Amino acid sequence: MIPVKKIEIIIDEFELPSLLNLLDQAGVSGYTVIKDATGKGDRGVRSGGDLTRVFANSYVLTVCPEDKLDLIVETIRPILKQRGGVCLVSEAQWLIH
Amino acid sequence: MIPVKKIEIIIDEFELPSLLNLLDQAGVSGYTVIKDATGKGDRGVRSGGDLTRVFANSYVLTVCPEDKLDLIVETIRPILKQRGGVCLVSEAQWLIH
Amino acid sequence: MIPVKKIEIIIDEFELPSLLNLLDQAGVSGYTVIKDATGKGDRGVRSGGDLTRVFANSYVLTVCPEDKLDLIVETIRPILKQRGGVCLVSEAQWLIH
Amino acid sequence: MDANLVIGNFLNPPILFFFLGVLAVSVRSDLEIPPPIPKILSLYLLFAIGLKGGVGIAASGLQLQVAITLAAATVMASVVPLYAFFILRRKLSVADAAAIAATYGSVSAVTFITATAFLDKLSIPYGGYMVAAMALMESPAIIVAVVLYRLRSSDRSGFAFSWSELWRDAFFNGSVLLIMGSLVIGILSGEAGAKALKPFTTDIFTGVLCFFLLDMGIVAAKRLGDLKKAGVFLAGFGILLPLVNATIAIPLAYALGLSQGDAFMFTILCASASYIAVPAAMRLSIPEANPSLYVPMSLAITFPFNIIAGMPLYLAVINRIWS
Amino acid sequence: MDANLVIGNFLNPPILFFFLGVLAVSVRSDLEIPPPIPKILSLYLLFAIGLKGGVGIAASGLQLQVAITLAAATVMASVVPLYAFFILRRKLSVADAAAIAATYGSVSAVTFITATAFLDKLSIPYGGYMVAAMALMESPAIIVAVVLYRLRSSDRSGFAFSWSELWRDAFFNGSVLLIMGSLVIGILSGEAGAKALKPFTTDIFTGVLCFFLLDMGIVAAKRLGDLKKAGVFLAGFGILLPLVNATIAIPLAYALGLSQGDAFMFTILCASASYIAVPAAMRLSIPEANPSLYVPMSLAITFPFNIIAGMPLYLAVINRIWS
Amino acid sequence: MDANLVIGNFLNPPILFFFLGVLAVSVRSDLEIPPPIPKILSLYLLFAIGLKGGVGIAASGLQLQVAITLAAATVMASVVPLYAFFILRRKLSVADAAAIAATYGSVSAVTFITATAFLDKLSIPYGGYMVAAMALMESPAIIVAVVLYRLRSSDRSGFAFSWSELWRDAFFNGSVLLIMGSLVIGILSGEAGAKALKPFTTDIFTGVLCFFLLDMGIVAAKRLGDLKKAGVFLAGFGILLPLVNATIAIPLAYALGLSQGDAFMFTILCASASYIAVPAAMRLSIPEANPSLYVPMSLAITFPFNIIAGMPLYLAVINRIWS
Ligand SMILES: Nc1ncnc2c1ncn2[C@@H]1O[C@H](COP(=O)(O)O)[C@@H](O)[C@H]1O
Ligand SMILES: Nc1ncnc2c1ncn2[C@@H]1O[C@H](COP(=O)(O)O)[C@@H](O)[C@H]1O
Ligand SMILES: Nc1ncnc2c1ncn2[C@@H]1O[C@H](COP(=O)(O)O)[C@@H](O)[C@H]1O
Ligand code: NA
Ligand code: NA
Ligand code: NA
Repeated sequence: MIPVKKIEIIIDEFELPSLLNLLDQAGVSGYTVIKDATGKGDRGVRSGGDLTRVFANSYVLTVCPEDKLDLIVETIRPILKQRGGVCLVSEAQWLIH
Repeated sequence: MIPVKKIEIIIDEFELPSLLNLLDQAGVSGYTVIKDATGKGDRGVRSGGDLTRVFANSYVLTVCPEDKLDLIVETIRPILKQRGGVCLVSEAQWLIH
Repeated sequence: MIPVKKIEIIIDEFELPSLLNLLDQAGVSGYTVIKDATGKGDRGVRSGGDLTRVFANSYVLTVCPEDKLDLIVETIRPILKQRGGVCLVSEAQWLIH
Repeated sequence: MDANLVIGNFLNPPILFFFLGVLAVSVRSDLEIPPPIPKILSLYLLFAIGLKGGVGIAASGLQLQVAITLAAATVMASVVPLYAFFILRRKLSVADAAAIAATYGSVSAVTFITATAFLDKLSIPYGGYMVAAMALMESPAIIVAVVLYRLRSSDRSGFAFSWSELWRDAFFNGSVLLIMGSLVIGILSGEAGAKALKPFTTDIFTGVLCFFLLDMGIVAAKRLGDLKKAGVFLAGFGILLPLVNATIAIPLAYALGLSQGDAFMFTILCASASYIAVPAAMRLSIPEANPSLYVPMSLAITFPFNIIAGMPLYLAVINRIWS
Repeated sequence: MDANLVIGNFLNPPILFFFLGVLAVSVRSDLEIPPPIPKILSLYLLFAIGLKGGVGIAASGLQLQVAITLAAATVMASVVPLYAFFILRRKLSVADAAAIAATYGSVSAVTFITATAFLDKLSIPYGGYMVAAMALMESPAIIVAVVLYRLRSSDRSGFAFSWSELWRDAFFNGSVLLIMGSLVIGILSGEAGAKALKPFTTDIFTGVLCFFLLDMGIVAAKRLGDLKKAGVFLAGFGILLPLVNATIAIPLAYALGLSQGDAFMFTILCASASYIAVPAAMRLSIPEANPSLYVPMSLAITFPFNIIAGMPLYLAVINRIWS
Repeated sequence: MDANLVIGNFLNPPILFFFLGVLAVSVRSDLEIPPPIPKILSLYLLFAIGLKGGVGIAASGLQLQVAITLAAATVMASVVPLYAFFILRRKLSVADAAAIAATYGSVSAVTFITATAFLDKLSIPYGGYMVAAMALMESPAIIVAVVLYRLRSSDRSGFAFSWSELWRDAFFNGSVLLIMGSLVIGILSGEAGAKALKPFTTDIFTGVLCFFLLDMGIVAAKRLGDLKKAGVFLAGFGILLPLVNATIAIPLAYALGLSQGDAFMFTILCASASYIAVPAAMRLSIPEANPSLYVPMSLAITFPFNIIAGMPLYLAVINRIWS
């Protein structure tokens, strides 16, 4: 097992394609997405999207080596600033198989 | 980035409205919900809900500053005690944007 | 609250029954599953499954006491090796209720 | 018991699809109707049966007979959970006994709907107001069971109990509201509305029912495993109580002067057990009760028993008594 | 205003199901149509209305009249957001004013569809090409509003804006593409295609619409709460602007020589506000605008107003002028 | 090749909706059929085609001819993967060659269904037992391919392989079970069942098929990108192998004395490639094989080729030979 950084992002479903693009640009080795999240934050309740997807969130998890963290965080910071959302970073161990 | 506490709760979908109410009362700044989780625990397999939503779980994530943790945990403890479910707390860094 | 290990696994939806079987064998006290995850990794983009479930991921979370970690990790390592997927381990506190 | 009825029922596509679902589970096939499709199919069935009932009432008008039948239905839905509770208390905790009593006092809309398909196939008419009877029978058992539970149970740990929540849940849960709403809309919109909606509510109805019963077969077969823990007492209860209820319902229907079709529908309502509305209500009002008992009992024992053996049996008895 | 029209509209099943949805929310029932079913129902409605329109065009052919009407529709869809914007700017930021202007300049397919059901019930014919008018009216308002926004707004923080993205989103968003595609397929496949598809696109149409409006009632009632923040100005705007638009549309339709049915459809298009295509486009092009304003305005105020009061009102006025 | 057939096929609504789906992806529209709707549409199609087949068999009875045709279908489904495997081995690993061989040996139910719509439009009859042929052809190729893989591959890292799992998966996967089950139910429930189900299984069938092919167009166009990696060899294989299979199937059908409609359905079965049942089976039995090869080949090359060019081509050849 090797130590890694776990980055969790909650963002509007609409911004998901842009965010994944940015992650790719920052050179992440992969990511996992769970759509259909709902929630509440500074912009009020986001009750999920059906007819209009405007109020739906997505949850994105990406894991990277420690030395890539800064690059990734700085790459995604502007989109969070402009479009809202949350980003959390924590420590984890990656199982090598 | 500032250090925060990450609280993850897995609870019956039925109890979700009560739980979110309690979180609001405890003054969280926000939360994220993923419905349609399934699982297994002390009360056996919970295979998810369709016709009867009785066996469906929800996953709730809420992030708070360290000094709010105790209040939140004590607010939600009774509902977990009576209705079942799991609560995990871990360390994380919140990206300020 | 007691310290525990949090194990997160992302695996092909097809392998989910086998994985949960292995977790049961390793004696976990429970787990939580979120189906319908998508993602990208060594095997390319996995865009989720509809007609053919071949490209769908699942997210599995299981929490265990520290002393069980090794057993669990070694039990699931072979399936990740052969079928792909990701396993992360991190620290958490379990709320006793 | 008329063998033709049994065989005819067996060869009815909806029943055959129920068996196909059971077969799928027993050969461990991956056949499944993914969520939330079963939910929407059940909403469709409630919608369609409500409208049909409303149109039926609009056509026939409301007579005294109808009012009496609806009153009798409400009474049965309140009395069944009482005796069910005291039988169940011999073996079970107060919470579990109350929850199962509510389950059997209330009704199963899908059993009702399958019964309408059964009658349709035999060209036996029934009154649209029986749909109103069904809607009226959903809630009383919930109230009765919760009252029993609150009277008999000492353990009331922590959480505040709200009677107003309970009433709301009993009378305005999704199923009740959709059936009642569709019924009223069926009455209000009359002939013209009925004609515009017929292709959706009537023509494709049997096909949707087949699809839905395929899913019911899968779900029932999966839940059957849970029942091993429940034991013989509860499995037996799941078959005997419907028979007891039918034994009360048939003479009562006769005494009330119901037609054969209406008597049959009345009987199937009394004999059926809820697995959608009641479990939800119990989870909120009697959280100590174990849903792994009351859900599989009604879903995996009573529902199949009623649609396979119960329907032809009840009708055969009714045919004999009425003729 | 003709009382029969109002009552007739009220007793139409789709409208009644809309009220049932509102009722469900107001009694806090758990009745809901689970996602993604509402989405698929809306796709079905677009598909069916597009095909019907195409078949209608194939049957009648395209005349000069049609081309003029389509041009007028496009002009209205471009002009409405202009005056809407300057009215809204009195109280709102550039971003919010532009987004709401786009919402009201564009059209609501579901309002259009509900209006076709209203006409069908009254046996008033309308031309298939009105579907094309609807499709043409979806996009211009988006473009106009974004141009206004970019001219008037100073704050352009960071992210690159792409005109080509905007055009694509305006003209090839899912709704526009599906209606237009179905319309063209309806034209191409002609008589034979129409016959094969009729049971799906026409016969069960009203039933599906009822189901969909049940969901719309639920969603509209839920969103109504958001509007408390928005205040009286926006709520009033959501009713007055449709009336203003209709006041322009009706004489224009008369001047263009449209039939009563076509004039009514033209009016309802001008009076309706988008809540599917435009919110999505605004989120991408004017992210500063607050969706908690423009979504509930069109969904919880203008949509109910149009289908309940607007439809009989517009038709009564048209009937009086044309006769 | 008859130009009328080609054009007639092109103007068939289901085919046109397939193109609409392709168009949506190529203009990067957000049009999509959200999961799990495509899944349920495919279940509906299997259900409907199974019932129709069963009713057809019940009406015509089972003759020797039928048994011979079913045997021939099974043989073809076992032989195609053999020669496909050895062709593919020239360029690919054992695992990939075996998985693709299974894909092309098995059949595509949606291609079959689209072909029935094609025949229906031309009023050419075909036997209900061809549905049984389809169901029988799903599984043998899976078994043959796995046997080839296990004989030829040395690398068997770790995980236990279970033949019983494989057999279960091959013969009781969801598609096979639903078709076979519906077929049997169609036979058992006979005339009366057929009549009750007709509005659901037959009348709305074409409409649902259009919707489903819209989704297929979207999915196929999206998957086409994956094929760039696969290269010209595999793309060519995806077109040439169906042609080879058809070249064997047509004379065989002639020799067996099939009618033109049955010969056409037999040919389309041999020429089609699976993308639902086989990928699932391969993922379990040959995990080393890369699904990014076999899924897009059948979905984005062979499926469109068959429904656009293959159907009129095969029928033109059959018309010439039979007349
Ligand atoms: N404190 C929090 N904990 C967990 N999730 C949050 C929190 N704050 C915001 N979120 C999530 O992030 C989404 C966007 O937040 P915001 O941009 O602040 O409206 C919300 O809808 C939530 O899903
Ligand atoms: N050890 C565990 N790890 C992860 N999730 C768990 C664990 N135990 C329970 N859960 C989740 O919490 C739900 C309720 O647990 P319980 O109340 O113990 O039945 C289960 O259905 C699981 O989804
Ligand atoms: N670096 C990563 N961060 C988060 N999720 C990942 C990462 N790499 C892979 N995954 C997930 O694991 C799945 C399987 O990965 P793989 O076996 O590498 O193709 C992917 O589809 C992703 O959902
Ligand atoms: Na009952
Ligand atoms: Na408008
Ligand atoms: Na084949």
